[in-house]
Amino acid sequence: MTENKSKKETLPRVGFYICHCGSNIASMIDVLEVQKYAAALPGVAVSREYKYMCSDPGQEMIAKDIKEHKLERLVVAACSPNLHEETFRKAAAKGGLNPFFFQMVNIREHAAWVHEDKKSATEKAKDLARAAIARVRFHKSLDKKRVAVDPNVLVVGGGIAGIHAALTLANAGKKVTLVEREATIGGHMAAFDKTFPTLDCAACILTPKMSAVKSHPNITLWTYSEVSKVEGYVGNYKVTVTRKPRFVKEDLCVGCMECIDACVFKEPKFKDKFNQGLGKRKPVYIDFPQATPKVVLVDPETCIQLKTGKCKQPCAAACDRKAFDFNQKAETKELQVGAIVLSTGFKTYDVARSPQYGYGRYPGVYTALEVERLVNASGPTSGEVVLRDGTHPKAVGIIHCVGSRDAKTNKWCSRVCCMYSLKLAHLIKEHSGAEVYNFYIDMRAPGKAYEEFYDKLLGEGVHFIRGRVDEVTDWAMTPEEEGKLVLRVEDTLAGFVRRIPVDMVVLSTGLEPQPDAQEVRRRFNIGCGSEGFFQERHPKLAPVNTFTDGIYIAGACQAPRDIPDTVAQAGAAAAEALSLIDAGFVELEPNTSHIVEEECSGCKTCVPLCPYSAITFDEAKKKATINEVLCKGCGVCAAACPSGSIRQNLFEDDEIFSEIEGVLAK
Amino acid sequence: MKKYLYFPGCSLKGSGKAYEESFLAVCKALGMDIRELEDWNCCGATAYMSVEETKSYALAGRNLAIAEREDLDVIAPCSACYLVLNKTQKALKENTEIRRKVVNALKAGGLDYKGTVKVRHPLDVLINDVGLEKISKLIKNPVKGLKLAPYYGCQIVRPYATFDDQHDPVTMDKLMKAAGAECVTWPLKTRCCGGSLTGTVPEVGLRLAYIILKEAKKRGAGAIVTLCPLCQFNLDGYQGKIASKYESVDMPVLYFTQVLGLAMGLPGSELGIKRGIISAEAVLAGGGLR
Amino acid sequence: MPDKPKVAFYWCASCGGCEEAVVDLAEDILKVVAAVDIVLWPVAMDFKKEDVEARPDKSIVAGFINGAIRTSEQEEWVRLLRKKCQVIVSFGACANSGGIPALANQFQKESILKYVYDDCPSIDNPGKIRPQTECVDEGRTLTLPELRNVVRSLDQVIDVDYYLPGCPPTPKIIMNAVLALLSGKLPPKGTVLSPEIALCEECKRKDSKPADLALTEFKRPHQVLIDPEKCLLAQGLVCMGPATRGGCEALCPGGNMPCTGCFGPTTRVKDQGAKFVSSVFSNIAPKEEAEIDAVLDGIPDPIGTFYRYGLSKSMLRRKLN
Amino acid sequence: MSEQFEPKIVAFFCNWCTYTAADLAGVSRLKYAPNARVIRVMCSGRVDPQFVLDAFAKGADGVLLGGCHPGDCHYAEGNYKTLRRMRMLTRMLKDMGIYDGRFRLEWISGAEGDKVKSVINDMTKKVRALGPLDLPGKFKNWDKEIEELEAQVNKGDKDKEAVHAG
Repeated sequence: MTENKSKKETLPRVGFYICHCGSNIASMIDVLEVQKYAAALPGVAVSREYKYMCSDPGQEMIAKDIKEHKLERLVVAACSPNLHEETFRKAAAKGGLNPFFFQMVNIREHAAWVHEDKKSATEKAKDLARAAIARVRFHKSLDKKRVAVDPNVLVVGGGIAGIHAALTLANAGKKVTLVEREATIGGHMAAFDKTFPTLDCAACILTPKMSAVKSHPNITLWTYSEVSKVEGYVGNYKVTVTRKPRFVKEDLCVGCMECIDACVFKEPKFKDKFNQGLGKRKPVYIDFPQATPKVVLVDPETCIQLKTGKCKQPCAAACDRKAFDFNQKAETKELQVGAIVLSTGFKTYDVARSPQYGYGRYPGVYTALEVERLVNASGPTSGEVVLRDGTHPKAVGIIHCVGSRDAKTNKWCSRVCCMYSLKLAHLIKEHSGAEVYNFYIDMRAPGKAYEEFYDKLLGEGVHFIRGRVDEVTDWAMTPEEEGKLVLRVEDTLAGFVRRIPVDMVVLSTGLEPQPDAQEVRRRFNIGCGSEGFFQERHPKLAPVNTFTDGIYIAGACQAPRDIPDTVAQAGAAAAEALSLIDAGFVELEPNTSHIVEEECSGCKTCVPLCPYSAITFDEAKKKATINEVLCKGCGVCAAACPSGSIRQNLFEDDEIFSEIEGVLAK
Repeated sequence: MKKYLYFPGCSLKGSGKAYEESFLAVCKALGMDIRELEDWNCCGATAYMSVEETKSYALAGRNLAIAEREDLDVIAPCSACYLVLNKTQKALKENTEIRRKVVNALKAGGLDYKGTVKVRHPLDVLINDVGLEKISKLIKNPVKGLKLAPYYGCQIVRPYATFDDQHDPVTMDKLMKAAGAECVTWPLKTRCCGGSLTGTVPEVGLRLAYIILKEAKKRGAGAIVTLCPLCQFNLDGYQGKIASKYESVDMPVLYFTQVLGLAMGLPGSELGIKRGIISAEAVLAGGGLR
Repeated sequence: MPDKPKVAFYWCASCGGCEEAVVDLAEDILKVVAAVDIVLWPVAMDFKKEDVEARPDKSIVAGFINGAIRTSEQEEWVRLLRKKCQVIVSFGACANSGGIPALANQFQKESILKYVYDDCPSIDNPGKIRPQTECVDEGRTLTLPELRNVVRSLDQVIDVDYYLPGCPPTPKIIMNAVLALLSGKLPPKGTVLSPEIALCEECKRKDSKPADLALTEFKRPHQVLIDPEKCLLAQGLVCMGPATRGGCEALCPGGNMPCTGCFGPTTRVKDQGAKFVSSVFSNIAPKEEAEIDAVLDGIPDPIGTFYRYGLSKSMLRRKLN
Repeated sequence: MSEQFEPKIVAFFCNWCTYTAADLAGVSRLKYAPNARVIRVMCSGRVDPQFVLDAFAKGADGVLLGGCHPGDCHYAEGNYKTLRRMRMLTRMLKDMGIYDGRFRLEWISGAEGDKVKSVINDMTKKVRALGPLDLPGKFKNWDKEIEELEAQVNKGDKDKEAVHAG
């Protein structure tokens, strides 16, 4: 009936621009042919090609044309809109055209780069151009909505990344809430003894930052807590945090630890997580002396009072500040923040997946993290390298790439193992004087002063054997091997199989995403890469941004990463958050939906479809309405409205129908 | 209770007779409904594969085809049979070309094969179908004081580790502990016993067998317990030669089914205890048995 | 006295209900008859084709044509009327969008003929004789119209000026149309002479519709005792109301029957069935494919349900083969 | 050279997962068939079944709809709405003679550039095997049956005009 009526009306004047992108596009698409083709399409007033449309001269050309040729619409065929849509909208605005009278055609990522036949790639480019030109006619003049940004920030994860990000933001005068799942901040770094390659003591450089967090007036520190819910949108997030009960009042405890001495368990009896189970703790405990906050907690799994309710509670008695509260319950808190920094860290590879290395079967086999505690002055052995059987190792073998660079387990290089293996080699030698053998595939020491550190160890007489260890066994073939752990390995430099007898084996485990990375990313509505680490918005140009505005990532939750890089990234994430906050407002894409009141029959179909409760039913008018600030522009309601009474800006039916016709019409 | 078909293969009818006797006796004692596969033929063993691939698959495939008519799981106690039948099963599933040829060959013999048969090992069935709980209940006569070195050999965990760990298998250990025995921990559970090399390149084969025996002894085992007729044959049968070439080890090599049978109170005579070349009498007596 | 404006009524593939609708104008029809000169109305008066052909072109003010177009004869007639009439009004669902006859677009012509003349249990046709478009009998050539393979809406054959929706159109909207014509106050060409708002707007059950239907099953009217007050969709019945143009004042829901969509979609919607599917099924309860399918099974004949009156004007027009 | 049929596939990709995956495929220089024409929507939930029908009616041989994996929708649940609608649409298409393979719904996350490649290649191959759908052509053919008569009538008019002229 009224179909395609608009076609017969006089068409708005379209300017079409196609980009060579150097040779990126031009090498696979006949740019001139497309430019000529577009020139002949109805409504096209100007059609040009240019080497780099995104360059200043390119944008200038557009702005100039808009004025001179009275262009009413703009189409640019170049790269992905995810990259340069904003650029060309600005160019349009410069020329005095509403930026939304613009449509971008992706002929680089979606054509030039993925096809091998120039002819068909060019045809595709024509089709896409034709569709955009057909569609842009229906575009309307739109404005971006501005919404204020809440200046407060949430940092999730209190490892070195979270600590650094929180301090950076707090020092800039922002109110920061730092949420940490464990009872103390510090993360993995707090468990380390020294840090490579400088060998400065981890505690010495970390603890000042930890206490700075605790004492900073702008930082609220919530440990033993987890984010359970995130609502809202960039600049205006509502976050729900669950605080697990410590059974000790945080504000009253001063960390004197007299309760620990008083506990009915005279001796520490339970595996102590912080020391990787090498040490023992009591039901009432504190992870380590510098734990922050320095507040004890009670473990409900092992505390007699909490398990049976029948305990004399000497701990509580010993506390003159009456900090104990065995009835403490988990509490939920709500926060309003404008930006969120995720620095949830990593998990080390589970060595049970590599049974050939005998972990759990041979007491002499350790994971790298265990050894970190073993060589640590404040560790269970006070830094003395003592094996589980009480003996001191004379020879130690360090196996690199356990759970890294391996088709059977994890394909990726964990990036830190070579360096921390060198560090451990040095420390073990230093602490025990043992012979140390490193079994590596390739030695990767690409950081500042890293290669030099490797040299230094070569000088120290640490042995390096290039080859992936096949198995660790206690089967002795020779008298020398008796009572030893034997590492069987092909020495790929010497070209034969060797058996190296040692007393201690260290498995340099790789880094993996946190086991709950998937739930976490869903909670924060961001993506994960195929290996399970958080997905950055762009691998090179937006490494700490995510696809959800206002949510940034830092540290090893994004990929395996060492301390210097992690801290640098945390700074970057903080800076991104600051630039968002200090702008004071965000401009929201105007691709929201709206209901044409006089067309709405009030059938309510759309109301339950909106995940953001942006659609409400006006009982007085008996019609539905959309709150365009809450609307995030998915368009589900527009697709569902049975009487076609909902329009989504930039994705109106006419626009999409004409785009469909456009790609197909020949 | 589930029904099974039993594929003996040549060994259990010959050198591994004791394995068959003890295996069937144990099944009987456990009340398992198990029946020998009718008209079965040689599995082709591991050697044939490398000579005549397709034919070897057809040879083994015939057994699968016969089994499929009954639609029951097949238990293959011999490691070689177990491996070959599984390999064939896999090849027929994944390689359409081979399946076409083999099925044609079978058709010529009035048979067909869809690929539904499951080939299983006694350990798998005892642990996962019967269950340790039930077995423990039937242990009338635990073999206290018997210290065993459980030896699995290469074929049931390589290349397919379907029911146990490839590097450190434990199912047999569990059964032996249930039987009241003590198990030494040792790293050679799946190391090569010498296989056919004992016959072809004795200097190598004997050495490999010797390594196993010696290590078991060193770890204080009174006997090796195994599940593979060839391993049993190598380790038990060549001890004389080994004694003359290296040293006398004098280590009885039993089948796990024998130990299980004894623990369940079955008479040694039904379990072929006496068939071993190195007599187990002494150790078993030490274990307070018979 | 100047002669009264001439009007013509014609019917194509239709049930006669639209003719009834005209009669249903009751005493109003007298006004109409008084105001106009009816020059063609096969159901009521005896005019022949020659009579119409004899009239000068455009001499008839308005032609009201109901029924879908599926034979050559209907095409001849409507083309003729197009010539003789100033204004052609597509009258009723069948003319507008094919209506019930258009459900035949789910079948090939041959399969229909085969059933009707060979297979139908009530047929006695041993010679398997089929009607011929032309046969010679005693030297005289007899002809029959050709049955087309595609059932068409009126506007798929001739140019149409206005549309009166409904199966049949209600007296009220007919009267409004006639008065508009007589008064000469005509809306733009192509207008559908009925409100542009969906039926829910005028449905008495509207307020009883919950926002979130989250349906777990669909029922058919004969399977349930229908609550006379409550929204029919909320009762798990397929009510096309939300995707159907209003104007009938929700007659069917008023009569305790779900809307089946005879007024067609609003002008903003191109394909009534697809749009209805988009709306109702977005919101059914299950998330797993199997569970979703179980709910969909409650609708054994989707095409017949969602395109009951509109298959000719659906985007796909007919079953491919 | 032999002219093999090149199907036209219209692909509706959601901005956050599948469109991004297609960008990733590009950045990774994966090579795939040039038959798909991508139309970007913010969420697969924006895709109205009318769009799919229209694409076929306007000449598409296949229609591909790409969204985030269930549970991963950038808009929480949009893809479930898509799934439900499209399950029904698929049934309707079948009833109208457009069979499986011509319309396809795929979940492709932003990290699955390789899946964009494999899906488009696979669909191109399968639709090529199905042959052209060409609804526009079919519509023309269907209407041939009424053209003859139309021509006669028009001719009739011409004759008259001639007479008047004479």
